[in-house]
Amino acid sequence: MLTGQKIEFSYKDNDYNGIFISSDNEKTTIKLDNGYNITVKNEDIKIKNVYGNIQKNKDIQMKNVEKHGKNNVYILTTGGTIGSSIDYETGAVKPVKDISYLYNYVNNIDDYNLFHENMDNILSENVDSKKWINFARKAKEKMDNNSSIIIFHGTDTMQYSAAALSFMFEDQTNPIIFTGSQRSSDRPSSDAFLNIEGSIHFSSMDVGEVCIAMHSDTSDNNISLHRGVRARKMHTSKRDAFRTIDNSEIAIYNNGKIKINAGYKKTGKNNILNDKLNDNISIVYFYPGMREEDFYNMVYNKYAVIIMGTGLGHVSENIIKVIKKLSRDVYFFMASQCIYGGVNLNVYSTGRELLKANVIPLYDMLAETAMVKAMYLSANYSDNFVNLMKTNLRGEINNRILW
Amino acid sequence: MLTGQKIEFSYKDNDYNGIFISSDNEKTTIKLDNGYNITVKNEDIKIKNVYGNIQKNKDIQMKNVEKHGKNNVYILTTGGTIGSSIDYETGAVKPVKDISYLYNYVNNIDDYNLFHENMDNILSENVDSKKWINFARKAKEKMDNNSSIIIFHGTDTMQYSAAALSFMFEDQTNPIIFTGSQRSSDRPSSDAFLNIEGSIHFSSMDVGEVCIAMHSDTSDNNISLHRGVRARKMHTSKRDAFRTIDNSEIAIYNNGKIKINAGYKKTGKNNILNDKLNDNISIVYFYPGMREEDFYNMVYNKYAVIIMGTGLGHVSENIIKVIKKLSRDVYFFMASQCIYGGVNLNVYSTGRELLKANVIPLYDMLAETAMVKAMYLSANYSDNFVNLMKTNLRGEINNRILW
Amino acid sequence: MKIGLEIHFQLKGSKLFCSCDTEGEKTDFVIERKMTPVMSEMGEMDSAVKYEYIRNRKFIYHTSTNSCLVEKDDEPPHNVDYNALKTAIALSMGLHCKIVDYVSFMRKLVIDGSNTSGFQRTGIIGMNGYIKTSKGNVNISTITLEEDAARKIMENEEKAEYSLDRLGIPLIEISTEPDIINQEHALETAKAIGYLVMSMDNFRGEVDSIRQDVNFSMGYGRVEIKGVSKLSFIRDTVNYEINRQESLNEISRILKIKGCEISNFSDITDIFKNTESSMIKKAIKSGKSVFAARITNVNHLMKYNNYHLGKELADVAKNMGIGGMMHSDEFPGYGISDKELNNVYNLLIKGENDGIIIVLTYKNNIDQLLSLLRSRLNKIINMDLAETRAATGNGETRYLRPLPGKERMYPETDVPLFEINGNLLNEAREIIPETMEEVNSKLNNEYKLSNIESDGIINNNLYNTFVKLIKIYNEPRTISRLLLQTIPELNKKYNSKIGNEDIIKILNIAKNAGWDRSNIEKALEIFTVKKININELIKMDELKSLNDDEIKKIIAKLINNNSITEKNIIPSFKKETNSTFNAKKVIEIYKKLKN
Amino acid sequence: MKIGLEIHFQLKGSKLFCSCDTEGEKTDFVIERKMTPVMSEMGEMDSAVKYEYIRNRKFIYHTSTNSCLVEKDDEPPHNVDYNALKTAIALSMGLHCKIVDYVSFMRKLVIDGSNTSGFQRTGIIGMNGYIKTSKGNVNISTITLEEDAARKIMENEEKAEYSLDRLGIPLIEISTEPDIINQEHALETAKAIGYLVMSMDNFRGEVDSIRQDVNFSMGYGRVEIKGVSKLSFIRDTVNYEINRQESLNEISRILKIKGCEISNFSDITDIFKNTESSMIKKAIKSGKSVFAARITNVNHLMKYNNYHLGKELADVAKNMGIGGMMHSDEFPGYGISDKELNNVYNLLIKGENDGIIIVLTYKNNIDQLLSLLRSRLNKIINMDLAETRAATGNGETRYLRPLPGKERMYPETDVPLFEINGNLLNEAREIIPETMEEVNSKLNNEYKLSNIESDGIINNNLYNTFVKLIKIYNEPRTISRLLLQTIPELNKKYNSKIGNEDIIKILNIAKNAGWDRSNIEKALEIFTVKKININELIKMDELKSLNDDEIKKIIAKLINNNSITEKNIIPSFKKETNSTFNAKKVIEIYKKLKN
Repeated sequence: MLTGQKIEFSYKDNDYNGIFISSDNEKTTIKLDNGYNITVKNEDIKIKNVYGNIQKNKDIQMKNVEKHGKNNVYILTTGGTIGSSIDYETGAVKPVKDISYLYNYVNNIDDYNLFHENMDNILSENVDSKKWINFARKAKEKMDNNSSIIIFHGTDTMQYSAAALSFMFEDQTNPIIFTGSQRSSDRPSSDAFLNIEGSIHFSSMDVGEVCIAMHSDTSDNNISLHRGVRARKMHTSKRDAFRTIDNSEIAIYNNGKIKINAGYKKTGKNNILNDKLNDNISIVYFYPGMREEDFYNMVYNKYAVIIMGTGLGHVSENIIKVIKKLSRDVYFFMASQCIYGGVNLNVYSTGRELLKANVIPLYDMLAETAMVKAMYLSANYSDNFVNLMKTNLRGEINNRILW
Repeated sequence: MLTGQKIEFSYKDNDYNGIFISSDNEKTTIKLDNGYNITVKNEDIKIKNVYGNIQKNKDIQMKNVEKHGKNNVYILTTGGTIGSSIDYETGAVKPVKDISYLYNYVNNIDDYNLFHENMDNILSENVDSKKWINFARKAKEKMDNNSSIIIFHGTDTMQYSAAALSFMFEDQTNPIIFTGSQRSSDRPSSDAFLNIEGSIHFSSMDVGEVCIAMHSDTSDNNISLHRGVRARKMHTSKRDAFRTIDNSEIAIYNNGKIKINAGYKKTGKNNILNDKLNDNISIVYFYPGMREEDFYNMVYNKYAVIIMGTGLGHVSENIIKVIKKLSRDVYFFMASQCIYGGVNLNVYSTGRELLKANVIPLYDMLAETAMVKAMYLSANYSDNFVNLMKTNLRGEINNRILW
Repeated sequence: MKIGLEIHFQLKGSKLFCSCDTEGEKTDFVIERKMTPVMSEMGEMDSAVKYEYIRNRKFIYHTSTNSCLVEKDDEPPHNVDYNALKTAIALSMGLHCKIVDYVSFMRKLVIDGSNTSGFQRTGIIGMNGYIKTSKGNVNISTITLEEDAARKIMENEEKAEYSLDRLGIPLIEISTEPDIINQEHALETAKAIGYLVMSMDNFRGEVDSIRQDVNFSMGYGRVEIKGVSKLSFIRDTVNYEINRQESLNEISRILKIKGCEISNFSDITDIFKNTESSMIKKAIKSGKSVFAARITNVNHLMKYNNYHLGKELADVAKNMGIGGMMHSDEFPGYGISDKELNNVYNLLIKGENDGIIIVLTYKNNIDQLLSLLRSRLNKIINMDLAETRAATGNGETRYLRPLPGKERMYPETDVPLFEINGNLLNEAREIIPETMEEVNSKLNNEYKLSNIESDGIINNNLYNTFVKLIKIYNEPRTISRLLLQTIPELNKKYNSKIGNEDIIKILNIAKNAGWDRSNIEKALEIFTVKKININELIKMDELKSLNDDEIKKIIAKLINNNSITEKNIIPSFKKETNSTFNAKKVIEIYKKLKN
Repeated sequence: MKIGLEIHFQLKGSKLFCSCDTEGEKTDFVIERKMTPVMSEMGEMDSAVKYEYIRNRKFIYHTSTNSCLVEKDDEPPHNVDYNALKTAIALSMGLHCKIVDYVSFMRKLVIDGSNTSGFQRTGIIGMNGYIKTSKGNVNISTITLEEDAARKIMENEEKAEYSLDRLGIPLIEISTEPDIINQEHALETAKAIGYLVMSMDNFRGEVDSIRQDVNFSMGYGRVEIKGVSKLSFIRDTVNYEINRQESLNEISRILKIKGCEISNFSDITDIFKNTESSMIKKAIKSGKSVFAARITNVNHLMKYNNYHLGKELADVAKNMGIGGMMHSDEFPGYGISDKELNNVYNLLIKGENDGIIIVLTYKNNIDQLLSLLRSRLNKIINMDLAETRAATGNGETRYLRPLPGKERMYPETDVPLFEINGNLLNEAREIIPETMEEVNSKLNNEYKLSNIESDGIINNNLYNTFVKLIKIYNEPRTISRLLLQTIPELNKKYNSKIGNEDIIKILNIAKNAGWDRSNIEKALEIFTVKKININELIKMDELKSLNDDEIKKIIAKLINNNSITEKNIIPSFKKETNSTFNAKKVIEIYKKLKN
């Protein structure tokens, strides 16, 4: 049987009609006429009749979006919850092909020319440096054509992707805004709609940065514009999962209006893209009792390693010994598993030992951002690698932590 | 020369008196008569005279603490910022030997009999399972003598230690309260004093749990009592670095009074200590682009691994393949790098694949707590390991996340 | 005539997809949400959904002590509650259904804000059962387990406010086939099912815990009437619906012959520039316009005798948030002057048999309204009356929205398939509810209660309580009297509500202290009046039970003074003390002392 | 007589141990802290620290736009600010000091709440320098770089409030040896050092940016007088101190002969049960008691002629938060009746030569007070007057606390040792400040200014600005006039404050547009009055500079009409236009057109 075929079957002595959905060795799922799916053991069910014609969902072509606004916005979908929609029969998820429905829900939408392209359909945990390069190149192409960029992206690794593009673009003519959703866009309560509305409005700003736009809180009111290199997903499931760590959001969108909260880099005159990335960088999370050999195994063949140490940036004595042995071949950087606040290796003897072992403290740079930055710098500026790692390039290092 | 010897020396043609502090191949540090230290190059300085008598700091013996209260409190110092004091000359840090000075600063101190013992003098990043066992045995000994326990501990890994003791004690007759400080106790602004005051008051509660007591905010007003298995250091340097994740603190102390905020386990009739721990457990922080071989190297020889996945608990496809290969020999558990919120492997296909690969989701258990729990359960309850990992034993799993 | 019922009832304990309790109180935190209509893959939007979206309301949710991130739609659902599932299976068994092998939950789109997710989770547990009635078996098509919606606190044009306390409470829905033959039969069936339902141990039993929907058909399409709150309204509602459909049938016949069309709406605001009608004045002031359309041949069909076509059309407007549609059968009225009316009629070229409707609304609503009115009028003329209607508070019904299609339903992928294994089936078998007949016979034969008593227990849904209390204090007549008389009287007298748990505690004390019925009643009254801790009761003089020594003392005194026999020892003993005592013990001790 | 000076001055730019700006505004966030006295390892507590602790005050800190977690003592200090360090080195060089090879910062305990950490960070930069004066070189013992304290907003018995805006501003402290021989010499030395200080480019130059401490000794121990705010007060303060110490010397001589003891305090509250003294009434009402003690042989030494022993003792009480100590030289007074006074005197057995002190305070303070009074009286009798005193606002001084020992200072381990390398030394050499003589000679010889002008520039600390402006607009006399006349006059006239950056911008415009002095003055006035954007100035008619074409047109007209020569072209040209013009250009064009 094929998904969508009409069937007649009996289950425990009663006869039913339905549509075949799926089956495996043990069980079969059928949609009944009343819309409900039931799943039953194969031994309990007897298929009596199968109708040949398959009810196939049409793949609807992208509508020709009317262009009436003055601001060009290119929406690139890459997958993730926001860019996908459920198959109402099987429950399977597939990419959204038609975003024209957006028009109905966005304030002042007439100011914008929306374009749309399905770049990819990938769960964000599978995004890697090759994908980042693709996204960046596509963004450059569209910015060169004077469009702002909105990238629909899974929220899981959005902060990594946004940081990657932040570093790769040394200058940019338009904002690049990542957005996503924590509740899928096939449900009426999805946060996607307001996130998109906010992103479209943010896209008309003169922000020459790569940002993340997501809910500010759990209500459908405000959308925050986060600097990509300082944002972090801080909740697994809430709408306001993203937070700017140790700083203010750049801006807040509410009901058609944007309020600026912090300084930002203005758009530049050219799009300068350095699209090389070095994959051989890793993050290691220190924990008490970590064994030397385990740490060694994790890091010995890496170009650079971001250590998420405890507190102000510490690891145990035995690990420092390993670092000392390896630090001629591997660059070690220190971030903190505390997430908030800066590392400081001057305060405790462990920190001073780490400095002696050539570990480089990154102040309040997020570990995830640090990894991406190391991937970028080691591929493009290996001569001045350590120095640039310590230098604030895209707002990834706060000079001052205010709260 | 020895530290503390008086010297006469000349520096760039001028003569000075001072006390010798230290020197290495390049430079010498001297305390001048005006109290200032100066550090100069060896080539610039000429020692003219050294007096034989060393000004040695006496090691003051612990004062006999008067016992006038009705509540016995045993303070165990293990090291860390709180249990140490600076050597006012050299700047070196050594353990506090006399805590009688506490008496001057604690409200209602007459209600308590304070005892004190220097158990250890270790930076908390060097604490490991052997230390945890020592701490627990000592705590049991003192609780058996009807004392509440306060453990002075470095803040860096306090959450791990508190979680370890939480699990090791299946029942306890008294509260065990970890406390520490973010600013060292040798400065007038230290948070230590109020943290200790709060801890002493909390110690008279009927809480049969292992807790952490630290500042609630940056002002010197409130001290929070956190459940050990749900607390996390969320800031590298602030006084209120510790947070109860996804729940309320158990109680708040303010100016002699305690306000209960959440339910807790009451003290029991016996101290039941299971003091075996399995060291072969690790935490792995997933990041996009993580290589199979790196992941393999990190985990192949472990008894169990806590993965800090993205979002609801995800890793990339290639890592799932490695997990599938290894999951007959290694237990894999999933926590989230988001810190807040629960993992849920039912929502996305990646999660469902992980379930198929025998990865066990831990809902909102903190990764750090999960590691310690696995160390405890695998050493004591290996028969029912996975089941107990998923079961709430000490409040480490919230059934409900409220905000 | 075909009637089917859908009976919904709440379970207490834990919510269906999280660990929150079903009971809780309001907290201060409030969240605000919007709902966005989600189109099907065919690019079509459910018209019910469309209505809500046109209203574009905000939804305010008040959190409660029994809500967590799941109710806030800020966390995926947890696994289905085991107890609720067990109850649903047991009930399915009690109604002779086939139990599914796996529960697959579905999402049913709901966009009125009553679900924070925008859908209701629901899954089939049992299919193809039946319930016996005096008119034969009524077949049960499905029994589903679903989550209840949020409780509406208030609503207006701009927003609706809900409390999250009710959202997620387990709800079992029992749907019958349209096998019910008339109003009386519907009532009987509802009662029989209701009895089974109420006898489930974890039936919630609060106000509104049972809600009925009625499916009705007399040949003109299926009408689904939502939310018939009381059993007695089932009859009224069906009667109302029969009258309505018969009347529409007459209208249909007339209009089929004469023809009927709605003209385009004309903006007639200018006519009312200086109107005396306060309603129209107010609307114009708030930026609305006045529109009128002509409907041919409906004069005296809009509202005249048994004809109510006007209401059928007004309901459409009302669902769009457009209140107060006026029509020519009501004119003159609403403060509209004859001159104004003439102007309108002239402008619209109203013929003698034509009707006029006037609405007050914003310009951008009017096209939508016209298309909905035309489609509704068309359906009426063709007597295709299938639709979803709402039961009103007075036994009537009103148009709500088209019948939902199965497109409204798609799989809830966040909740994994749950296999109903042998273990669970066995546990469910333990709690299959008994039918009214079975219970009746037990009360009469096993517990020796009178018919009046057993009817009382059954009708007041007290059988479960009765069985529970009997296990503590094995005096069926005493328990029956407590449940049917003492407690209701006390509750009425002191405006109190004695909980089952309190009764259980008092009966436990009574058993240990050897109290008789009057002691128990005394204890209940003291407890009700003084609101003291139950454990204090036993210390009160009036209720203190005499110990053996005290009993001995009194008996010794009685023996000395009087001619006490085994027969009069108890009344004599009673005169000597205010405290309670165990009569058996008294006799026992009397015998001992006597000898 | 030996006098030494400690001169502190603030630098602008970045704070010393974080990246906050030295300038900022108040924000709403407030934090509350306590300070806990930290005992030295010897178990002893500094008595200054003890005073503060007895007061047990709360400290409230108002955050500012220029404060971060470092100021809140919620983050370790960052590395030392490079610019501040460079300035400190340059100044050390200017004062002929030996520069240390490495800067090691120390923590100096301060417990009055003015530092959130409870200590001030300070490190030696230079040692053993000197400054030339008319009385020979005054040696500089050390030059340190430290962080400024928080700014006190208010204080009372319970709390002190501070703003964090000033905390952490770099402060350079220059300490001289006690080589200064008298008041005038002190003033001269302070002026000479101050001149060097003020001429540093990043000298902050706000109110209170320079503060002086005076170390004074006339043989009775070193007195450290904190916070002499104005130069002129140095003289007054030293004079006051000489008088004070001489007077105490006489008292000492008397008491050494006669003997002097303070009795225990007696609680004499009962005597004042019905007192008319509102001060005492109020104190008793607030829970305080009245205490009195007898001091032998101090009658007419407490406050009589030049004797002020009473103030010396009252200062001790004041520092404990006990205000209003009364003594017998003041009686009768304070509304105390003769009867009450007699009762007190009788109770304390006051002899004729004895004095009585009365204090109003809480019981638990009195032992502490007595011990401090005894120790102070003892020191006075033995003429050991070494102590820390505060300069008051009127040239007097008052007792503050004992001199701090070096135990108050221990290493700041959070700040790593900073090596002063050749690079930094070279950079510092570039900005070594010039002495007043050097500057004077440059102004006279290089820039050809009059003595009056150069004095004006020097005395008003305008040399740096002058040099900066000259580089833009190379007309020394014009710049001198702007700085000494035009701008002060404008500021006074319009109550404005024209910033250096504005002047620079205007001069840049002037240079490009070829403005002369009067144009510049016009521009400054317009800018001051209209507060417009500086770039708008050039567009104003009054200031618009004529372009070549416009100049040509006017000259052509002039040539046609008049007998214009190269000499009178400019005045004639001026009559023809309101706009400004470049005179050179006019002549140039005139020449071209003429030929």
